[in-house]
Amino acid sequence: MTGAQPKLLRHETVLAALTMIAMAVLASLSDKFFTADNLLNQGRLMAEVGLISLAMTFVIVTGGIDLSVGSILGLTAILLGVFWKNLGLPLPAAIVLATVCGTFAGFVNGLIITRFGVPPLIATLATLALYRGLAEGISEARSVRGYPEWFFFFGQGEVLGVPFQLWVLGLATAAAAVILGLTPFGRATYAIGANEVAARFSGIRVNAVKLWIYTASGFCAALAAVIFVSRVTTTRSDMGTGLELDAITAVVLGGTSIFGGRGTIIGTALGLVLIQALKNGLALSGVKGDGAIVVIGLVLIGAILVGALFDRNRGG
Amino acid sequence: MKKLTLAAIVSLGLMGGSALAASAWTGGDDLPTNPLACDGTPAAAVAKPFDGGMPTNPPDRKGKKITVVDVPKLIGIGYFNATSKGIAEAAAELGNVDAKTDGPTKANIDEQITFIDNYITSGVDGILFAANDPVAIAPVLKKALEKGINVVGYDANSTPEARQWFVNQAEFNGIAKALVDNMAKEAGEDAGVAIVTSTFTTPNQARWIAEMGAYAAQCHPKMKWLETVEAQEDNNLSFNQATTLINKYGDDLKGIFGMTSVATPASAEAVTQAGKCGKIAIVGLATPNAMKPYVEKDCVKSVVLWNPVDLGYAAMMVLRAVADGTLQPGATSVKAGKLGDLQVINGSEILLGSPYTFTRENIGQFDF
Amino acid sequence: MQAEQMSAAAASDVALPIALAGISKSFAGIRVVNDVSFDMRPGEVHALMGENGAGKSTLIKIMAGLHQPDSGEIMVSGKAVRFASPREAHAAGIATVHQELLLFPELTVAENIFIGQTPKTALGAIDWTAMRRRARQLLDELDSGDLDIDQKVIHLSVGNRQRIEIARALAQDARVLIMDEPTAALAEHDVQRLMSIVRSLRKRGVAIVYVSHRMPEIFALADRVTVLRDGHLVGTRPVPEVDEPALVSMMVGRSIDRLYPAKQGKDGDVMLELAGVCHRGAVRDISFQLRRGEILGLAGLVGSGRTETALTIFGVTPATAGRILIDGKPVTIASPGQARDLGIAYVPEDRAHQGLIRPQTIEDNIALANLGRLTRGFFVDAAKVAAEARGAIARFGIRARGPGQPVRQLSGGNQQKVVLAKWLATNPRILIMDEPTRGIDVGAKAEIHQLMRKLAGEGMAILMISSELPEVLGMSDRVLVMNGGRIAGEFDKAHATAEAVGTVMTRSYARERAA
Amino acid sequence: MSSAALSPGRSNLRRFLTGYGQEIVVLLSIAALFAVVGAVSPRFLSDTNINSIFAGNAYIAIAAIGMSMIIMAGHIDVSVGALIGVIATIAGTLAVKGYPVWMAWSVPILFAIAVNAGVGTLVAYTRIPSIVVTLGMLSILKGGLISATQGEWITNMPAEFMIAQMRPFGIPSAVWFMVALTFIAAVFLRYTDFGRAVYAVGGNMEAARAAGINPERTVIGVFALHGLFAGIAGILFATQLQVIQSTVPPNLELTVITASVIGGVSILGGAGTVIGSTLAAILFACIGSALIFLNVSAYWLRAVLGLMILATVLADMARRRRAR
Repeated sequence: MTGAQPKLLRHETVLAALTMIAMAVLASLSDKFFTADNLLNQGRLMAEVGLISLAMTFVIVTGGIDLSVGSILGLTAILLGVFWKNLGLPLPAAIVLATVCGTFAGFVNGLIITRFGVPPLIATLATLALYRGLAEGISEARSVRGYPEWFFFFGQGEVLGVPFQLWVLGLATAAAAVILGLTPFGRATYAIGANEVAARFSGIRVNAVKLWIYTASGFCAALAAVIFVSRVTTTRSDMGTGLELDAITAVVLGGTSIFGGRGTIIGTALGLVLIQALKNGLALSGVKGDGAIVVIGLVLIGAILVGALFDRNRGG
Repeated sequence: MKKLTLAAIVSLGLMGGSALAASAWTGGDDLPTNPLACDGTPAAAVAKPFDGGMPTNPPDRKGKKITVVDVPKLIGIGYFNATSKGIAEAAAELGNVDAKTDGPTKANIDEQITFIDNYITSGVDGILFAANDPVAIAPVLKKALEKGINVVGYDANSTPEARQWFVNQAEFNGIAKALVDNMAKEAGEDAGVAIVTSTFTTPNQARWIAEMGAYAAQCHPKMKWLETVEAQEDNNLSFNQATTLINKYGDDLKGIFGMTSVATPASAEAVTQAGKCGKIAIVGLATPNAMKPYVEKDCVKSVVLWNPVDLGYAAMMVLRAVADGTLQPGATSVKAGKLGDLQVINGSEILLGSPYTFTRENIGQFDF
Repeated sequence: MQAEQMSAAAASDVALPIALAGISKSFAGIRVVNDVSFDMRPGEVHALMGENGAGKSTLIKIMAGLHQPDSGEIMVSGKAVRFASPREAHAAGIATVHQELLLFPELTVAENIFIGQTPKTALGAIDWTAMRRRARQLLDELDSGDLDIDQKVIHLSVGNRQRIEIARALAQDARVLIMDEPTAALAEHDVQRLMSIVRSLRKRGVAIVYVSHRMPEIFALADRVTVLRDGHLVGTRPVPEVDEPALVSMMVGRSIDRLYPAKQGKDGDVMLELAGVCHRGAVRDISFQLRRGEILGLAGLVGSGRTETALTIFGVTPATAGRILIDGKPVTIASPGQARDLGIAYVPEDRAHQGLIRPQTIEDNIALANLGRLTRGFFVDAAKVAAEARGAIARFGIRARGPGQPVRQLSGGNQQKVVLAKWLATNPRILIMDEPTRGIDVGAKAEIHQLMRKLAGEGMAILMISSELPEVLGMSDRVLVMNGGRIAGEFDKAHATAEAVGTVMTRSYARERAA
Repeated sequence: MSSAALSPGRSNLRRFLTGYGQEIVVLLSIAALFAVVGAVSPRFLSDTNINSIFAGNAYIAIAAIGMSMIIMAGHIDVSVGALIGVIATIAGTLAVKGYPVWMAWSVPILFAIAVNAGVGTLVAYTRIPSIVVTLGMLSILKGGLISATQGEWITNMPAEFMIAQMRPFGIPSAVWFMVALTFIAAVFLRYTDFGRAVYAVGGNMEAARAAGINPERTVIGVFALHGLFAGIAGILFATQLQVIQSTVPPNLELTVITASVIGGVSILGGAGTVIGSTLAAILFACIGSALIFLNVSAYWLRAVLGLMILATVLADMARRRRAR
């Protein structure tokens, strides 16, 4: 990897510079932006998308995509509520069981993709509808509320002055970066994305790796669901709608190639931070939400364009 | 082809199975209902102590210029355009308020929370909101109160302790009574009726539907509830759903309730295009501008709604009163500019008035 | 050095279908083609030879209009031209049969032949009836009446695809046909068929640029031969005036004396044994033994079950019946990972697709099959990976900037060495090599042959699959011939002659095709 | 490679079945749906209901035609829903402001063509994956639309503007458009060089270049054409009802992409037909309507829909596996 690394990191360098510039501009536009309070709070808000983006990076590096994560989040949230309220399970058991179910939903995605050979885009397009439908059907549109106070710690609590979920996100990011960058599993992930057949012929257990990754994607979505429910103190079947596009945007902005084989967790983290900073900073500077959406669209195209031009100038 | 046939059989079987499990009455929530009396005698008002929240150490804002942000459920629909207009109107009238509206482009609890959070950080003096979910929005509103920000809700409430006051456009049971009474009048006591709503998770709509069921059971027991369909806040989907209902039930369908300002005009359009004007009654909540063509063609006889411009106006006035300290817990009424005195109910709610019924005669006078 | 050639070209300029004079071309500052002159006479087969990287590909791409020369002149029928695009080259009557067979898998045979120049009706719409009729006609002329013109190309074999490319060139009324290594991916039978097609084209007056590494074909087909080395023209000679050693030394700049190294040492114990192994219909009841230190050749036509047998041993398509024994002990092999852990290595036939992750670096590729060994704790040990790659570069003589160079930038021979290095790093005891020297120039080919012999001498058991009969006969200690998914014959070194092996390979060809 | 596939003497029927497998599957599903639902509830088969199923969803089918071409060419467009919203708003605004009706129809279509040609240029020449460009475009169009309109509804459009509500020969004009455009697109793709170039570029870009096709121009052309179809879809969408919402129709892009894919367009490019995508759009519309007719609990509606999509996909996969 040593040889390829400078090349892989080139996009990340551009992105880091861009993020820095954006931060500086936003800080100059609003004195409320660059305060510890605000930044920590933004960390709290981006934890759910962040967790999902981490797993999404793996998925996209293998050349796949997972559109069902938002629906898995919704399904897990609903199950958490139903297990606790309707089945009367103790809350910790309900949390664990719901997380297991969400993880299983990801596992099913993986099975459809590896066993039946359905292209990931189509498989998860179908489960996007299916899982959301299950959430709606199981909940019958009823919200579950009234969770005990201790449960809110996951979404609203702080440890050493830093929001709890930011610790989770930080640890998960570090773990994901290490797994993707430094372990045999990470190597296998890149190899599958760059050339699946050659990876299989090299003794990589391609289907097993993919199954793990889609399962992990389900797990991350489930984890995000628990944090989300704890943060907003209620469960609804429409939770997490559209989250998949946010996560994909962050990953792609982070330089991961949508064709697979290329991408880093650092890039994804930078992509996440840049998007969140833009949303927040622009709002604080008095730009309305719809304006911020336009800016994010322009930044996405612009950043990838700049990265592509850099690549072109280097390679003959 | 074998597997295909199998897949087809499985899916159809599944559809059949779900069909058996279907219940006719859907869409309401499971909270207790409180139907009004059939003849409209107001229920005895139960005096309730103030149950709203209070900001922590708010600065003295009396008479000073304040910045206010209005975060509705979503932006880009006629209804919240109208409330936003009312807020701007009130702000202009007061002269010492700097108000703007900003919010998510879809009715999404998470995005709404993020918007409010950002405005807390940017340091506004007051927040007006219409909640996508009463519970989900509570933590961030409490945070606003802790930062000394005045918080007033309108249209869709949060849990009481998370805001100071809530401007209630009309009580759920009042709306339900108006809708069901109008339907019974137009379509007949034993009419078969269907409902087009946004989603089953939208709290206000779910509440109204529950109250309508309860009220009809009590006062119009012969009314047949055929079906409730979801149509998001989407014009074309609402139209398609309403059309399907018309085709499905044929002459058994005598009336359609539109539960949102999107569903009602789309349902009216469906009835018009199906050539069923006068055969199928449309009763629902809607803004007058969207309904004018149908009311003028006499396809729709009555549209129920409070005046959303007034609702926004009142919310702004209440917020100013709270900031100035003129509205204190325990008050029984509040002065709201051109609307006069508004009554305090349920401890910390301010009632805009009874719902308004637009008809062919008066609809021309409204423009929102 | 080619003065007389040049003057001859100048004299009959007008008649020449294409003549290149003093062509140079650089990429990113590196001169790939340097002052090369080259011409074609009508109805001749002109072989273009040179090691990989000698500039052959660039030269033919210039003729085909895919690249524009930096300097020099292209004359078509005596007129100076400049091709801005392949379309203009087509219009000038120059067609190419590409090595990578540029076809559209989801389109039909007929459409693949005519795409870009479809027959039109009076209304300007594509005339499918005429197109299918003419496609039928063209294929019949190519003695390929067995091809279904409405078949999607995705279902066709390499040999059939190539005939479609040739038909496409004919459809363009090409007067110059460039064939880039047309036999590299063909089985022996298809090679014969191709050569007869080339001869018939020559009779029709088509000038054929024939790029190939295979000496027998050159001597059987070509009228003249041009050799390039390092972007320079070494010379153009009439074929009757040169012999194989002369051509080889023109290409590599030195002489290579022994193409096939002799066996060293003796065979040892049985290492791999197959007993009645089957995989669906492709591999039927295969039984054989492979000994330590032995190179066992597996001959047969493409589709005869050779590669399929290798894939079954390697666990890509696990056996559906029969037993596989290693060191006499029965084993189950359900995945390539298991095969690797049992000491089996497989160098696949399709390097770009199955052998390498081309965008990744040399060290990444080598590490991929050895991740279990190259770790410290849970992590990949970057130092070990780099050391491993450096060792391989030195040991196999891989010409590269360093372990961090992406393999797609390497030449075919060096890429093949990376694949070999990857698998030898797993310390295999059984090495399966599928077309080990396909598309590799003479120099690298000899190096790989030497290496195979050396590995066998060290006690490795090697199973070699090859479509090149000389290679099979030259390298193998024993030859198995496959036909229709079965082993149809076995020859020891002494009895393995081209005639004997060839007969068994093609014996029941008609039956196989019907299957 | 099945033996039958190689034998030159195989029947035309078999060739037809393998060539149009997915289209036939979808068609059979529609037929099965009509048979079953019609048996349960005869009103489902009434001409008014069939008319409304087709008319109400024609714009999705038309957008799916363009999307199919994009996917065949090896690309994708996730911004089509937003584009349709923008087109509808521009058209409605022009109509209300009193511009002639032909302008209110054509200007937004030209706008859509221009926008998509721009996207196509970016995709073709910078080699940025189309999903990235259109993901960005989605944000820009969506945010831009709301900024410009603030969600103000458009009402009181002149009657002659409402093209989707016209009923030549008793059949809604949207249905005419759907049928005609599908037919034209199918003929165009089959009988013109550009149409074949779309398949060629999607199937093998380098081969296309070598065959004298200009892949960049083809990609730009396909995007522009997609803009044309999206534009027409947008006009029908705008004129279906008396109100234009001036927002982005939710999830429209997913519906359109799903229709293309279920209709047999290979997500890998190079294969598929527009007839398939139109049939798939009709199938979805039928399912949506049938679920109401079958009294499927509205809560479970989406789950059933998801399951049916999954069943179709798995059946297709099984069919392809057998064909191999």
